[in-house]
Amino acid sequence: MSQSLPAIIYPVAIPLMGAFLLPIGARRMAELAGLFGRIVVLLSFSTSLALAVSIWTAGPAVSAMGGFAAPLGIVFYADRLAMLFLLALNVAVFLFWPRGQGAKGGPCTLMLALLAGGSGLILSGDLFNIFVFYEITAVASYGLAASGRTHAGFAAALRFLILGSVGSSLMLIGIALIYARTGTLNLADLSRIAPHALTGPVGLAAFILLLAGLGVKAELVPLNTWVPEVYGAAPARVSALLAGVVSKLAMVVALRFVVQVFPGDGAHTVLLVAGILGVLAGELAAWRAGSLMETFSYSSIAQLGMVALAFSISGAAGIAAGIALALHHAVVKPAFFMLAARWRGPVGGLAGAVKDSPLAVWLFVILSLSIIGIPPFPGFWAKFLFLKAAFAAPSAGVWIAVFVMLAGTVVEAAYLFRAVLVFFADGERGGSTPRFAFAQLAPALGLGAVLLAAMVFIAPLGASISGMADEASNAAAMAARVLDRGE
Amino acid sequence: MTGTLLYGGAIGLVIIGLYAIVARRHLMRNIFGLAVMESGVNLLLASVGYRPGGHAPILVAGAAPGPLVDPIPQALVLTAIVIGFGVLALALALVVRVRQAYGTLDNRAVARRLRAENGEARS
Amino acid sequence: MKSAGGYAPARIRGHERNHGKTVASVLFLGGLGLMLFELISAVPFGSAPMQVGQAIAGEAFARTGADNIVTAILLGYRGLDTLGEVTILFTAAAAAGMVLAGAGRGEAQGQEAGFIFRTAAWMLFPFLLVLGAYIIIHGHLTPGGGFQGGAILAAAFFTPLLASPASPFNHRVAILVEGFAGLVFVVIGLAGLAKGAFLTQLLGTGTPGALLSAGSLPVLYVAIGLKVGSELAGLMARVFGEGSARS
Amino acid sequence: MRLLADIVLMPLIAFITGLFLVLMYRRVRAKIERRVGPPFFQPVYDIVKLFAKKTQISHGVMHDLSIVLLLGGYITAEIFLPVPGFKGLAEEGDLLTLIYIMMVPMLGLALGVGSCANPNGSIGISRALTAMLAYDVPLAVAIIGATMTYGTTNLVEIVRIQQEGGMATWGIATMPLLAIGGYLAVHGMFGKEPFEIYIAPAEIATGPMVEMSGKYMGALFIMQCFQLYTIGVLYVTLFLGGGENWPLFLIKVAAVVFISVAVTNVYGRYRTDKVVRWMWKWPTGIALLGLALVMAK
Amino acid sequence: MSELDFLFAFAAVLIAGVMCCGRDGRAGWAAMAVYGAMLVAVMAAAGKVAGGSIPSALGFSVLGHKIGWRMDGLGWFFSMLTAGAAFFASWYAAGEWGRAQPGMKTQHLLLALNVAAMLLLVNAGDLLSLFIGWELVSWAAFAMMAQKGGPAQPAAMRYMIYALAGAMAVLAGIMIVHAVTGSFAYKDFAAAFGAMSSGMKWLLAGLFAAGFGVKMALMPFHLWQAAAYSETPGASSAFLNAVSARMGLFALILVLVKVMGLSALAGLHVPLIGLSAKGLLMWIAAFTMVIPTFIALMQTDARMLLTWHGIGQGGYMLLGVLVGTGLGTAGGLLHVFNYATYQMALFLAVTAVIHRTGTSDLDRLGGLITRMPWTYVTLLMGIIGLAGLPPMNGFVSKWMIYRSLLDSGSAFLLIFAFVGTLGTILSVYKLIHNIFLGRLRPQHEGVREAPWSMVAPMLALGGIGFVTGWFPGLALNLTDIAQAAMGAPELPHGLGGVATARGSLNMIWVVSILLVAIGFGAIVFYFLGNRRYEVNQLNNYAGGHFLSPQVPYQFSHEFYPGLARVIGPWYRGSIVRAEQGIGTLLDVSGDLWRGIYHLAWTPLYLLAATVIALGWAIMGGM
Repeated sequence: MSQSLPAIIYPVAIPLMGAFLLPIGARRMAELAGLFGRIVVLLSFSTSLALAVSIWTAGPAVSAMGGFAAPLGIVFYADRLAMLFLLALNVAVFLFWPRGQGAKGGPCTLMLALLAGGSGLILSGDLFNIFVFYEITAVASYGLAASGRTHAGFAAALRFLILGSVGSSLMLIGIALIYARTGTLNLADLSRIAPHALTGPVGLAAFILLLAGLGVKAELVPLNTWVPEVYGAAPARVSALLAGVVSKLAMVVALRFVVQVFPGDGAHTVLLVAGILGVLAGELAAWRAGSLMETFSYSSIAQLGMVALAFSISGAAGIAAGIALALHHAVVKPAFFMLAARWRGPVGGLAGAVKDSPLAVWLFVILSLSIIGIPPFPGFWAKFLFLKAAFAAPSAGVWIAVFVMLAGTVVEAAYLFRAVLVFFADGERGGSTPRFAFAQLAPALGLGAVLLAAMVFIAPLGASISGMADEASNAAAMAARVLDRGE
Repeated sequence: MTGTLLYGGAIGLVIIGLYAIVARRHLMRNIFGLAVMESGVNLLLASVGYRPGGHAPILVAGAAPGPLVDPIPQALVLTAIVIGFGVLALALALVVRVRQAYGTLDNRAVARRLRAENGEARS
Repeated sequence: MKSAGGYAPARIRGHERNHGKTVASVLFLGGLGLMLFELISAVPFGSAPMQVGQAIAGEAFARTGADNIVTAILLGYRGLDTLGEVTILFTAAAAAGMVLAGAGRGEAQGQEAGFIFRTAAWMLFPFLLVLGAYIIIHGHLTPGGGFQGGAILAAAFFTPLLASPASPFNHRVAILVEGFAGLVFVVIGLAGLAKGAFLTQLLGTGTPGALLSAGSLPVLYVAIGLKVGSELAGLMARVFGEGSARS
Repeated sequence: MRLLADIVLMPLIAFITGLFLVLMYRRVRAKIERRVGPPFFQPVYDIVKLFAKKTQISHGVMHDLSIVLLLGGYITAEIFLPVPGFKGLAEEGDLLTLIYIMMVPMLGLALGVGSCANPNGSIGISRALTAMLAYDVPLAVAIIGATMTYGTTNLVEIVRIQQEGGMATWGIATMPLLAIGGYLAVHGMFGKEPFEIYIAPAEIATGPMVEMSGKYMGALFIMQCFQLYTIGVLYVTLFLGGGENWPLFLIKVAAVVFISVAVTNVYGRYRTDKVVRWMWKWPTGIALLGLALVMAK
Repeated sequence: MSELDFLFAFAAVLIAGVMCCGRDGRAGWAAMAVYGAMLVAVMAAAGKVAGGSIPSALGFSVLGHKIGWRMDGLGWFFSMLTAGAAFFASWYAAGEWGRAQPGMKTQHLLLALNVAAMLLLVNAGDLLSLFIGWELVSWAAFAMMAQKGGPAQPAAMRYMIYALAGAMAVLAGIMIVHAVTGSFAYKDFAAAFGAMSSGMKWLLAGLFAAGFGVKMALMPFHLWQAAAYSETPGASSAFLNAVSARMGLFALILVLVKVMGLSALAGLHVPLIGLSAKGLLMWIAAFTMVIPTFIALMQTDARMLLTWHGIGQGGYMLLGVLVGTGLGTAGGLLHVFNYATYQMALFLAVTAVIHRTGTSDLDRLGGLITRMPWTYVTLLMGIIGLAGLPPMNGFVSKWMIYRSLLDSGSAFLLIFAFVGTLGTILSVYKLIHNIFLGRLRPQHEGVREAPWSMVAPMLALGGIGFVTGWFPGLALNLTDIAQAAMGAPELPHGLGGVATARGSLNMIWVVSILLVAIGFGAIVFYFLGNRRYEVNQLNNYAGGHFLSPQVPYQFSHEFYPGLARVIGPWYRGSIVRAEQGIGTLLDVSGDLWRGIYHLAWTPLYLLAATVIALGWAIMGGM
């Protein structure tokens, strides 16, 4: 059962209008830009919430743009998975709205553009349209990376741009290949044609090219060399947003491609290899990282490697695990980044931080315990789902994946608690570590509260995630919803 | 013959562009490489829609002059070109700022300065 | 190292080029080229299945009334792509503006162009305007459209700047036009909601071949043309570093 | 009632036999050194003289308690050691218990010497414990081998098994290698010449006995009697078929001690690590070989 | 609200209580009272748990899996141990020692957390709650070890890495079981284990043995325990030593013995050497008995010596349990109980010495018997128990383990056990000699006996050791309950000990006769001969050598020189080097990966990756 919901365009349209209007307003009242931006985000969030409620009740929404039926025009397809990440994006953008000196016109416009691009990316059901929205997100994130206006920010943004553009061009070649083979761009249509057109090496090559494009934002191994530079140079709020949510969107889009267009196990193997390399690279590099910020950059690579591993397991269980891991990382990592923003410099210099800012240190401990996966915390249940999915369909690759993931967790626990022990070390020169103003700590504390709430309501959360995963893994049903609308 | 020419040419452009990005250390050459690469990709995308003996997809007062070429790739190419342009403009702006900040456009030196500034202690 | 030419590229110590890297990149690129060629030629040239393309070519005129099917696709069937594309341009412009804001005078003021170019610039201005406007307005009939026309408009505004860098370029107006044009596009799209879905074509399809055919498509194209024109002009002016002080 | 008699008589018999063994030991040594040797009651005279000394120097409560622990330990050991006619408590505690009870006096002595705060004493005890580690390994192998063949650790049962078939079923007959390895270990336990490093008068002024004088020294003499008797009887019980009747039993115990004494007088003194290396090479090797044979069956 | 819920309630109330008002003086005594109440509650539950098990209200279902807690005999036994150990630790900490400590509130809190975590672990109802309890115990122990800062932190970090690696192995094992049987209940796992392929059995047995073995510091994973446990503050480290390492044993017993069954393990054969999985584990236990004991011999710090012995004694327990006969299992479990009593007494005594003299370095102590007699008595009773000599309870459980090894005909394992015991005797004598015997150091002249609040718990523990040594039947009744729950064969035993056809032990007679004999010895010694004349400790005869009161020389450094010369070369520390090898491997590969992110120009790697992937795809790599 699905519904036609034209209003599904609002999450994209509202921020877009806001983005267009903001520069006009910003010229006269610079500080108003921040406020106006937040109002637009709130508006977008509330509409998305309303849409989500209707989708939760009445099933996935399909909306053909311009009234042109599915295979011809562009279609928006929103199921519960898409709405979940849409809401997460809205919350993250609101939570990490630029503050202080960065809140002039430029970054706010880019933030709204990012929100519009991200929403479009997650909702769109058309291959080229996904590319366009992906490009919007990419350009917005290049701009935001440079929004710190520091020398390092510009250099990092430029290198990020070049890497991203190369990825995008490869993706475009991939789309050209797919269009050459199938003649259509609609995902649902593709999922019907793919079994006999895209199963050969050409299909797999197309997927690899697509993944090369998406991989840049989704921080897959060979493509994420920009991560430490950009997260180090960009303002912490931007890094939190990029690492926390935007990378997940790219991963979910990759999931859409895998589920709908490339269900063969060639694509799953590619994701598996990328995931394994990601976890390895992330954990080992983080082990040798100098400052906290660098550690978390590598750690986010590792976590996304784990999400890729989860998605590489075909079937609903793998997707459920992937969603759980992605959602958990989206809550924990931004908080880590906000903490790392204040605790810059090598970890050694933070001895005795527990005396200066006990709240921040205890939050750090709770977040570390959850990301490692200690039972009462939601992180454990995410890993639990992954292991359950992995062992349900054991193959040689999956065994390696499980080993790498578990070994990665041990390394992760090692470097996180190496830092915790430094915090608790009785630094004789107390008061030397930077203190936290409440405003800086507020988003991190908010995310911590969300984590604890998730810990308490783990049962209903788990049920809804697995429901989402079943719905998202059924390619044939999706195609039927989109194509056989009978208009 | 024209097919190999077109496809070969498009992919040649992509390769040249990539070579400029990958093998050269001067940032401006990298950005030019980017532009060349994107043009190559666009050419590839456009040439996918070719039909032997097809006419341009412009109707004359509603009537098609003959078998039409596939119009969709052309639409896609138009969008891709503008996207390429937007990214290029941003790249140029960033290059100007990097040039002012570091006084050089050698990406190796920029990378080293960037790492130093990011405060990554070489642990 | 300061050369008079403003942005002359600083000398890169090219001599100690990393030969290992060059060989590696050449090898990989050769491999990539061969593989891509083999992949793309899996579908022989010209015989790609024109499944959706054929369907659209057949019914485009009937449904949108636009002679130029590419415009029908651009603004009708795949209108959202175009909106996305315009947003990218807008975002890139905003980002560039932010990046370059406060870049200050930077290098020396570009010196005056030659006498012939200076006088010709002002003469060209009206012709470029007319040509740009024509291409935008006839977007749905003849090849071309909002983007191509907008580029010409931008050139129209930018050539006098090239001729005499000192001449003022009013950024505020550019941003104003940019914002409102974008807004028009989105508002028309939302208006379409009333008739079914986002970006449905309004104002019927009109008489085939006439200037006012294809309903709301030309309006959209005018909006795009203005937006692209103002954005490109503002962007190039800013990159050129001339009028950035006042933006 | 029978048990009360055993508890009183067995230590007494052990003490008296021990005196004879000490006398025999000193007489044999004298004969080998071509001198007459002490009179018959010399061991008794020594003990009485030491107890009658006027000044009994003590180094603290633990010094006294160690002597008490020493005597108590050996008396308990005797009660668990079946001899012809007297069964004592052998049924209640088996061979393993006996071995560990024999370690109690050794620990008591060590604590006493330690509390004398004399470094020579401490060095002596350190060497004594190292020597114990050395000879206990082959002893353990021998005992394990023996219990494996007999199938039980109940000493009374072991004696009965060995006496069933006369000489042929003696431990030494059924397990020659284990018996030899065991004997070499037992020789180390006696603490005489080649393995006497922990008394070494020249280097550490008689080691543990350096602070012992008067009745402390007397108690050590008594310990020596008990020690010779207990070890001899243990070996006899395990490998020489135990005592059918008293005269034969005494002859066997005397034989065991005699051979060891005879060998002792010929050797000088091994260094501590030499003791350990020798003990862990030859006796352990032989015993392990024997054990392998036993396990093979 | 079953007894188990009372137990959990007590633990929770305690944590809350210490959290809010842990600062004032009386908190220590209040904590002690609560632990006492817990102990009583557990003892009261003995009747109910003997037959079946006590369900608990605590339990929730998440992601479709029901998680619950249940106390059976085995859980009851280990809960009793935990409560008892916590009682004595808090009694010790409540006194003057606690007041002298800097962060006492945190210590009380961490002790309470550890107890709560252990209760959750030992009363787990299914594999998932077992894992949850397991993780909580590891992290609570980590917090307890790292609280003192300074050298404790690297030791705690090393522990955490080992513990987490073990936990991950356990998690993998649990998930494999879930994949095969579809549920986490023990009985499903037990039922399905028989039908599994031998490869799968080996994998599961290996994962669980390794995972739980890490906590028990079995041979290859033993490097972390000595440093970690000795760096913890006094009372908590006594608690950790007595009980925390035994959680590993509990889990091993639960999974390997109770669920998988020893017969199944015996069925699995190592291809080359004719050893079965059970045999392999027994040999690991044997090596864990001997090698750590001889490492302990060479230690110069009292706490390190004792913790190394803790690892060694773990080997005895596991060996006893693995023998599988009624006698062996009872011996193993009794050894757990005995070990807890004497190890805790020893550690509290050493802490008292540290409290008074400030150091636990054996080369800087000596002659304290004159200053701290009661601590000496406790240490004496402790080392007699640790060495396994008759009057104390240590001897009973060791005798039972030897007896069971003899019955099962494994002679060479018995030789290892004997050598382990001999090594223990040597090293415990070194401990008591270097601290209490020998010459008193000048700086320790003013040392006074430890305060009564510290001596009382020590003596009580020593007393328990003596009483259960004299009447082992009391302790054997406790282990019977655990044995029944474990499914091991029943052991007929009287109050005095065990009477089997092939050799019996009646400790009542043995200890009584020993006491009578000592009485007789005392009569002989005190009444025959003249009165004793006590001399100052330093007035010694040295045969005219260097010795004089002005030049005190305590023979303590390198206490067994002869032995050291023989076994010295064996201490190559090959396992330590293996551990360091893994460490450097991690660092090198870390630098390698980090290097990639520090390259000047990275698109080349993107290109390379894409080309390789395309090549693989085109080569038909479906």
